[in-house]
Amino acid sequence: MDLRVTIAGITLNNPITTASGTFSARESSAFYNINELGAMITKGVSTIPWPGNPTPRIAEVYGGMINSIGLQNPGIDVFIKEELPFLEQFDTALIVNVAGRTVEEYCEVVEKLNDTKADMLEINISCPNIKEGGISFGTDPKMAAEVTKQVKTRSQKPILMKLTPNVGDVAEIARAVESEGADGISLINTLLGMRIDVHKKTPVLFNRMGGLSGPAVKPVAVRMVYQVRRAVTIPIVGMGGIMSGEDAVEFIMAGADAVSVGTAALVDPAAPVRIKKELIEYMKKNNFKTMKDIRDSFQDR
Amino acid sequence: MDLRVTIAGITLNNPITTASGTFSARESSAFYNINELGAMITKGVSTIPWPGNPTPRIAEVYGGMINSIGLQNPGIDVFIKEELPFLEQFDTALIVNVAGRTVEEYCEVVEKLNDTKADMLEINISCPNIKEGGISFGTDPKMAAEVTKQVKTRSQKPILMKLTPNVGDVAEIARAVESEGADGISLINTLLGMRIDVHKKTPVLFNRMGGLSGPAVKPVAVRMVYQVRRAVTIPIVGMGGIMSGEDAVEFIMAGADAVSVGTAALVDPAAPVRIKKELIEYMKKNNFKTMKDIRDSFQDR
Amino acid sequence: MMKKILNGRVVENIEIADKVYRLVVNAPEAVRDYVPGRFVNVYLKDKSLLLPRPVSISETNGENMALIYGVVGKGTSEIAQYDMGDRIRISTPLGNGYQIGSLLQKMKRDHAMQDGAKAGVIGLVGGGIGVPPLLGLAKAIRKMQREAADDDKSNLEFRNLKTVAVLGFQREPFLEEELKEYCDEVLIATDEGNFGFHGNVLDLIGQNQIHADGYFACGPKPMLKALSTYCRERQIPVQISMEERMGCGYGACVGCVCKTQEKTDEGIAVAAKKVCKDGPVFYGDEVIWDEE
Amino acid sequence: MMKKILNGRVVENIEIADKVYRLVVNAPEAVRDYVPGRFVNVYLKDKSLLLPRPVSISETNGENMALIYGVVGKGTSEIAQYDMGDRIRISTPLGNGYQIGSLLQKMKRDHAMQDGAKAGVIGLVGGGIGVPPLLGLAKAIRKMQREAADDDKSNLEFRNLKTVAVLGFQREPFLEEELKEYCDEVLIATDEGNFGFHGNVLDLIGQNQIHADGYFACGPKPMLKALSTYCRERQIPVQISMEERMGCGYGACVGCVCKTQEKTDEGIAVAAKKVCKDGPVFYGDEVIWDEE
Ligand SMILES: Cc1cc2nc3c(=O)[nH]c(=O)nc-3n(C[C@H](O)[C@H](O)[C@H](O)COP(=O)(O)OP(=O)(O)OC[C@H]3O[C@@H](n4cnc5c(N)ncnc54)[C@H](O)[C@@H]3O)c2cc1C
Ligand SMILES: Cc1cc2nc3c(=O)[nH]c(=O)nc-3n(C[C@H](O)[C@H](O)[C@H](O)COP(=O)(O)OP(=O)(O)OC[C@H]3O[C@@H](n4cnc5c(N)ncnc54)[C@H](O)[C@@H]3O)c2cc1C
Ligand SMILES: Cc1cc2nc3c(=O)[nH]c(=O)nc-3n(C[C@H](O)[C@H](O)[C@H](O)COP(=O)(O)O)c2cc1C
Ligand SMILES: Cc1cc2nc3c(=O)[nH]c(=O)nc-3n(C[C@H](O)[C@H](O)[C@H](O)COP(=O)(O)O)c2cc1C
Ligand code: FES
Ligand code: FES
Repeated sequence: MDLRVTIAGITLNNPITTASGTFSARESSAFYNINELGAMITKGVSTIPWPGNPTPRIAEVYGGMINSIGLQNPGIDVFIKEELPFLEQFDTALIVNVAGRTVEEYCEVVEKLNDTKADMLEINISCPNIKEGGISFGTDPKMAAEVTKQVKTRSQKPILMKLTPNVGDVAEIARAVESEGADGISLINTLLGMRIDVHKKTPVLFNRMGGLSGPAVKPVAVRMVYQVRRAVTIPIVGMGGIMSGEDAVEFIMAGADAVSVGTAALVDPAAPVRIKKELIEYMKKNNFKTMKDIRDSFQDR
Repeated sequence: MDLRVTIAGITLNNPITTASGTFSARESSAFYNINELGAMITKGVSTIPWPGNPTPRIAEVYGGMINSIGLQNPGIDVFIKEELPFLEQFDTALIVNVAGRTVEEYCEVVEKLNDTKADMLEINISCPNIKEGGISFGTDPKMAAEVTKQVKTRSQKPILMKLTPNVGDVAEIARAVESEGADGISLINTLLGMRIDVHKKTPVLFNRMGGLSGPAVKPVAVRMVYQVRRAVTIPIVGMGGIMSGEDAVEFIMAGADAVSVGTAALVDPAAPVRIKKELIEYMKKNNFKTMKDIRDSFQDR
Repeated sequence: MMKKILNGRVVENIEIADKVYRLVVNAPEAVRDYVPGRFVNVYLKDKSLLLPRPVSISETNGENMALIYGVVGKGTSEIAQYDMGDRIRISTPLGNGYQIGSLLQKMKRDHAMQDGAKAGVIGLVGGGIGVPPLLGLAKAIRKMQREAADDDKSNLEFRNLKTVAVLGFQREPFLEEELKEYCDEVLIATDEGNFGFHGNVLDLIGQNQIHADGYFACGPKPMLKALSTYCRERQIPVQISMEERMGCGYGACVGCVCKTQEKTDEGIAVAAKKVCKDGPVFYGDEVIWDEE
Repeated sequence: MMKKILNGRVVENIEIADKVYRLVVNAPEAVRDYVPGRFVNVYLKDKSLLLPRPVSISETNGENMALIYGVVGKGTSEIAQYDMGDRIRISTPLGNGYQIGSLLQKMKRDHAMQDGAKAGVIGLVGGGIGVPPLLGLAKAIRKMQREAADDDKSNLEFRNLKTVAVLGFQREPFLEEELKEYCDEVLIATDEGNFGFHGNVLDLIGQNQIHADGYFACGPKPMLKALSTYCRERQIPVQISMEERMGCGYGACVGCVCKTQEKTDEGIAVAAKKVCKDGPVFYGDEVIWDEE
């Protein structure tokens, strides 16, 4: 059986990656062997340290959760100095997620990553939890294209553009970033959601709204991967509510080349490797040898 | 305790209504006393009979369901002749949901309802399951405004515009329909979703995509009600995943004047009256006498 | 008529064939409304699975109902876990069952029993997990036969009926013994040929020259379609129990439709009927099959 | 160090006060890593509730751990349903517990026990559902005292320690008897005044002139804040166990932060530390409270 997939020239040992913001190499490695992953995708990193939002930052909802972390991170310099050496010890691809409030901020981070061993970058133009930048780049095709164009000029690494589901027509955004040279697309980031505590009579999150993730969003994610697959030809990293190997298969049939496991890793810290095992079981049962076999078996209506 | 709410001049005995498409007076009345409802909202009705989409039309997903009914209905003439007399026997408000593929179709249906005992109309510009009309009116502020304007000219009944969550900025659509004289807004309709059967290797729904509803969508619905409440002053009928009295309270705190119970009625046929009972219990526990008391108790962050 | 969701008690839940279980539920309130071919909604405990699972009632006695189900997915896997004494949330019986009287009327009108003395043959055709409701149906027909035998004047036709069950399975038959108690003949076909006739039920019907004058059937769509075609060609009435993916199961969501045609004064009326409420039992020639 | 999610067995699950339960779980693997103040994640069965519930370990023996929890919402209601013999999914212990040695060092450095002969006083301050972890802590301190008594040379300070538990409840105390076994004194305050002192723990500390030389605390944020202020004013070291809404509970999601300050060579470094991983126990003067 051959689980390998190639995305923008980078070959991953298998299609299972960790969704940005739900993985920390230090902590996750306490639960499983990181080398089992197809790729690590790290928490968003910005030019300077960001403090994130006040707490509560987490609200649980039916079949999911809402977060308003606000991209707390130590900034690219500390990241390169203190986190990268730890990440480089693993024998698995490294995709660094990049956050910014302006096009220039994205570019600064991206440039600083040129001289590192990162294999690929994932540009988050879809965070619903920061005031400037983030999601506003991801909801406007022109701005999404502009970020892509500038980042591509300044980066020597392949670039995945991470799209938001909070749009009317995700295919339009996908075409926009493809036309400016994005090497791939990852989606979905979180859906904007809110929960009110009827006992405390106030929004659960300090920030009121936050990003919805988990199995609750899977049908929206699968639909968007399906739509984007039919709109562009570049590779897709699909995510949103993947909890099992069969969920991963659903995304691959919809058109994803690789998948990311996010909220599942909060529900079960070893989820990424369990999902990989379940994917292998599914392939055995169906006599599939490669990822392509899964994709080819899909019969659209 | 006074559960009454007034929407566009129509006073409902309580804020609990049935979401369009999940209620049939004949069938639902086998499970509970219809007079307990604040209002009945009926399945969408169009100018001529619509056959709906091929089956499967229903897919179950984590904490929700996806439907692609496609607005199967007998047409407005049969509706007026055969359904209305049955509906009129109940001592509860009647809100007729209207479907159309063109502005003119909406208007024709609306005009035919002028001479009936319907108390209010709900104009569905948000159905994701039909090719023309439906959702396309609901995703473009200009078209949403145009439908509102025309319908308002031709109807003698108060009009609720039913909005789709499949947009980047729902407040913009809400302002557009308010500016053209909508008497109220109801939201959310379903989120576009998809499920693939990994055993059959094909989309579950014949139509491939359909509308996601149920508790999975509640955080998105609450967020949109909250956003729309802050964008317009007309009344709001809130819905999306309401399963319990406390869920209803969440919508009321977010800004809804009344609520609709949809998917819950598939999960528990008597859900609307159970939810009303739970709402009353919540009010007792919190010493609330009116719906306004609930709203006023909300402390925004 | 008021309907209800109620808590039944599990009396028994045992595997009677590979991945096929017989669940007996104590629910007197729900048993009262039983007609062969009706079904109940089973509401699950797993909160990720919201929609009820429709399962046909296989048979009842005064207090209990038996549901026979195949374990195919998460919902039926949950049901298979239920233990004696556990609560199970079910609806009172839903849908329209088989209409024995109506089929007999059609048989008479058609070609079979013009001569009261001639024995009519009813075929009960079941495929796999469609077999269970035929048990309650066979019992009901037998009961009518007995009552007709006791009462010399009425229901002449019941006394002269013969019932033949034709059952198809993939490889492992079940309910054969039970059906033998109530049917005059029980024939078995298996796809793999390891038991009884090697082939499908239609082949078996042809091979054995069953020549029934009317049929009741329940099973997978391709079987129902083939049988309906067979019957239409021979002008034999057939009632089939349709299966469709359901939402509510009680007629509110219009999720479970089946395209039908009906002769009316103005020609042929095409409709999309609700399987859960207008069915699940339809006449074979009512159903429009072309979409399959 | 590898961490794990494992299945424990419920040994006991009984209500010890109104809506407060004591759950004993047999999970030898998880007991090994116990340090007073650490917690476990409890993973629920209800599939609508995905996130684990963090619960402090109250005490352990070689095989079992006791969790004492208040029933406040759906998750803890589910846990309250568990019966003897049931499986419960928990993580191995998480977070950093109380550091007894470190507090004693600070006490020595500060003002208490310069003279080895003088008895130092440790205050254990608990509020409501924050009381349970103090039990394991009191046991650990007592054990150290015993060991110090046996070994004349080392750990002089342990022999001269006195422990006073100051516990606040809304109206119904629990764990009082258990703590009396391990503490030299146990004082109770209730908000409603129906038991012990009428008022909060801070008032009780003032009233009784406790004058402890160091504190360990666990309870609601306002209590922790008030105690931290009290201690800062008096330059007494205090370790507090913070509570924050958690996502993962093991340091991956950055959901559960607490603003902290630390003196470094370059001035004061402000950080947002993870309660689940860097805590839940912090020194009171590390925490920045202004946001409350
Ligand atoms: C009127 C009616 C009567 C039925 N009676 C019986 C019976 O007596 N015994 C029995 O074993 N089964 C019966 N079924 C089918 C039964 O409802 C499904 O097998 C069951 O719902 C599957 O649930 P699951 O969660 O285990 O499978 P899922 O995980 O939901 O799906 C497993 C597979 O079953 C199919 N499936 C799921 N739900 C349905 C559905 N509602 N209808 C048809 N296919 C479905 C899916 O396509 C999928 O391939 C009946 C169905 C209907 C509509
Ligand atoms: C490190 C740590 C140790 C803890 N130790 C204990 C303990 O030993 N005994 C005990 O009874 N409780 C303890 N808690 C609190 C416990 O985790 C919550 O009471 C529990 O998660 C509530 O779950 P629920 O589903 O019953 O309530 P929910 O339905 O989730 O919520 C009920 C109420 O509890 C609050 N709440 C929910 N989750 C949390 C959370 N993770 N932290 C704080 N508040 C929350 C909500 O604001 C809500 O008002 C601890 C919390 C932390 C962070
Ligand atoms: C706690 C949390 C933090 C996240 N942080 C980031 C982030 O820093 N950058 C980013 O691009 N996406 C972030 N995401 C989004 C996830 O990477 C992912 O796109 C989303 O959660 C959907 O996948 P899931 O349902 O499997 O979680 C975060 C999600 C969660 C739950
Ligand atoms: C089976 C089904 C049919 C529906 N049909 C209609 C319809 O005809 N017109 C309409 O405006 N909305 C329709 N809806 C949308 C619901 O009215 C409601 O907006 C949506 O389901 C969200 O609420 P819920 O989560 O409580 O179901 C339908 C929903 C379902 C599940
Ligand atoms: S399943 Fe809802 S109408 Fe039949
Ligand atoms: S709860 Fe996830 S980092 Fe603490």
